Amino acid sequence: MNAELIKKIIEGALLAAGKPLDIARIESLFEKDECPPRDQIRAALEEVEADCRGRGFELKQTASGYRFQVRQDLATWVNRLWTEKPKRYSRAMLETLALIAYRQPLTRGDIEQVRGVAVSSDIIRTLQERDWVRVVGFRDVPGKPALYATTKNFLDYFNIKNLEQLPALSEIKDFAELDPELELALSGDSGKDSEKSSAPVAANDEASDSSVEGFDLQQQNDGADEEIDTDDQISGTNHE
Amino acid sequence: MNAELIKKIIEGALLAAGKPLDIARIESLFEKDECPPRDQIRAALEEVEADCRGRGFELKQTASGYRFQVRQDLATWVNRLWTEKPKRYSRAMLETLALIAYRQPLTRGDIEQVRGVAVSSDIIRTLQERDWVRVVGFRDVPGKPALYATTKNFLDYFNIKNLEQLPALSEIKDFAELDPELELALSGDSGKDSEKSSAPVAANDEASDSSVEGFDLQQQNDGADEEIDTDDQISGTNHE
Amino acid sequence: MSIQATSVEENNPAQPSNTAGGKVHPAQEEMPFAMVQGKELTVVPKDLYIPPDALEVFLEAFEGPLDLLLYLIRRQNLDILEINVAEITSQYMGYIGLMESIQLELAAEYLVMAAMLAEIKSRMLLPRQVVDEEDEDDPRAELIRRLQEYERFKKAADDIDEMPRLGRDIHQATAHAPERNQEVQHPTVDMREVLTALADVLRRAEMFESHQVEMEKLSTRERMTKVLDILQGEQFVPFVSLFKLSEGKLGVVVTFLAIMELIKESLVEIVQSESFGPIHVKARTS
Repeated sequence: MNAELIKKIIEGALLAAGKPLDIARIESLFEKDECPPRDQIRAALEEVEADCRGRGFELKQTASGYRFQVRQDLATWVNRLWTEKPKRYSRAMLETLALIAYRQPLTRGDIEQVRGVAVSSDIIRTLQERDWVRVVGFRDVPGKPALYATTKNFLDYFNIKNLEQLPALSEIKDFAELDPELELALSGDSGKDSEKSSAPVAANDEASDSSVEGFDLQQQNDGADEEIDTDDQISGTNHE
Repeated sequence: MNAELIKKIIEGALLAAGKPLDIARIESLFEKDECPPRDQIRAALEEVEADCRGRGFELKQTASGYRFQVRQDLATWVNRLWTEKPKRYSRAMLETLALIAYRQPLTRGDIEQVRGVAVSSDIIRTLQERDWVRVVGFRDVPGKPALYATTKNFLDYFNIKNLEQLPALSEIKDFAELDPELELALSGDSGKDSEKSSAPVAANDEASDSSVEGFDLQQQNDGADEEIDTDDQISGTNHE
Repeated sequence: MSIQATSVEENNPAQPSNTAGGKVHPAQEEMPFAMVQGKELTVVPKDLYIPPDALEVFLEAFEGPLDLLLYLIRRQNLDILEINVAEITSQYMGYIGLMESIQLELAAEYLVMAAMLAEIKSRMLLPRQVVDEEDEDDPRAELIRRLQEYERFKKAADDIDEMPRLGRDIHQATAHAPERNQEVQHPTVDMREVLTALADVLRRAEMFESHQVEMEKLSTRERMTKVLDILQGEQFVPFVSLFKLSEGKLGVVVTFLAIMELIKESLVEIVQSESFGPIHVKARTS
């Protein structure tokens, strides 16, 4: 199959799908014997991306795959298509989401501990209904509280490929000089983590690569280092 | 506003809308004082159309306006997006199928009576579309309900020659516990043997003929005359 | 009580009067912290008397005691690390007292925080005993840790809110898909699924015991279907044509039983125009 046709097929499928397609999904468009190698698909995607330069849309890779999207700088005009204003989210919702995003997997109790207030069930439910957050297991402590993590849909929605692309968490200022004891208190992260690692997370086949990686990465995020993310992350998993 | 931006806005809006936009709608994207004249909008649309040449999509004018559409000659590939693996059948569907198989010919009312809930038309239609179930008559009662029975296609799909080869109800009864055995039962007539092996055997040519013909002799088994069981059936297996 | 309330407001010199509200939460700059009787309240009222409504809304503007504390600290342009616990405590207590005085339903968390602050304050006031190295921790440490931690995520929430968002800042691009030729894909079905379903439905219907025998006559039922098939047309069919001698005696018996069953269920009509004449069978309706 010639490269031109492959490119057109990919382009057409991405537009027709109206949602991100990963490489595996793109491969599935071709009959077995005509399916181009991954390299060629990637090359085609790069070309498609290049073709979008200077146009009203772009090819973007998010967590679930590639999608065409209308450029952000056109939002002012494009949003006039809809009379409804995009929703605003409450601070409680955003703070809860932030905690889940940066600290996943964690329980509702963990969230409440940081926020200092009870987390309403409504918020958790809304986040789950939006498919931004899901239960990935249960912590092995009395009551078996559910452990929450973000979904690929969350990443897609916020236009990023993986959790590392979240804005870095601000750093905690050192209080150590005030008191040596405090150092312990401040490295609270690690304290939390050890707690977590003792709690086996119930295996959940849906637990995607990204959430597992994301978990490891959140400490790195504290250090603000951007680890490279790979295509494999996307090609590895099937989206629903 | 420069022509380049106008073009981008139009392009972006058409892609974001995902449906046709007419010129008036396109005009409404702009503030009054920035809105380009119609000629310019038309010119921009022409340019957008020209930009699509050789790509996987095109700009089309339909009755209700302009829209982007994926080129029809890509249908073969693009439409594979939707030929996803079909979902599994619902419990209701399987129960309906099982009842039709075992109690045919019967009406929808009969099925509902056993299942205790209404049988949706979808279920019956799906089974008919699959050519597993068909109408073989109408019961002569008010409403003249259709009588359903299984088809040859049903037998073929499940790789059995006739309904006799369906496991006997007595086996199904303890189905949960007998799972592994059932596998045996399904792999041939052997399932029946457990029942039959307790019966005295007398070879009978006639009997073996008829079972080959597709008519096993089950009701005889229910009665007293067990002598008509065939050699090959018995020699098969003796599992407890 | 009133003295405390005053102290709540007295150290607000760093901020011009109209900013307090606007900057209550850096996250939501444009938001006044309260609306009272349709009026935007951008400043914590300076007078002693805060209308109960306003206070309630004021409280609602905060996401909890940590948020309120952060506000109190930031309002003084203080760094969390430098907080004067005594000062903060008295301000905090001022608000709590005010809220309680109007019987505002106060979330328990606010009271817990009040207790914690009071404890820290009292420990700070105690003369430092140099006894045990390990025992000598700054009582503020835990509070500061929590405040910092909370502030991080408050900031993170703002950052997330700022991120480009699908449907607000960016939009999924879609184009009309090519025409589809409807090609139905059927799921695969394992016979065991069918049987499990049957077992379930029968168990539900409790039919095993009473109907077992009847339901096992599968060959008859299958033959009934076949006979009905032959009778698809509107015409009468000779009775004898329904039998196939090649099936042998048993085949004949099965067919006969099937026809009897069909008659019993009023599915077929059987006629004989004269004694010993040919018998004809027809489907009852169609």
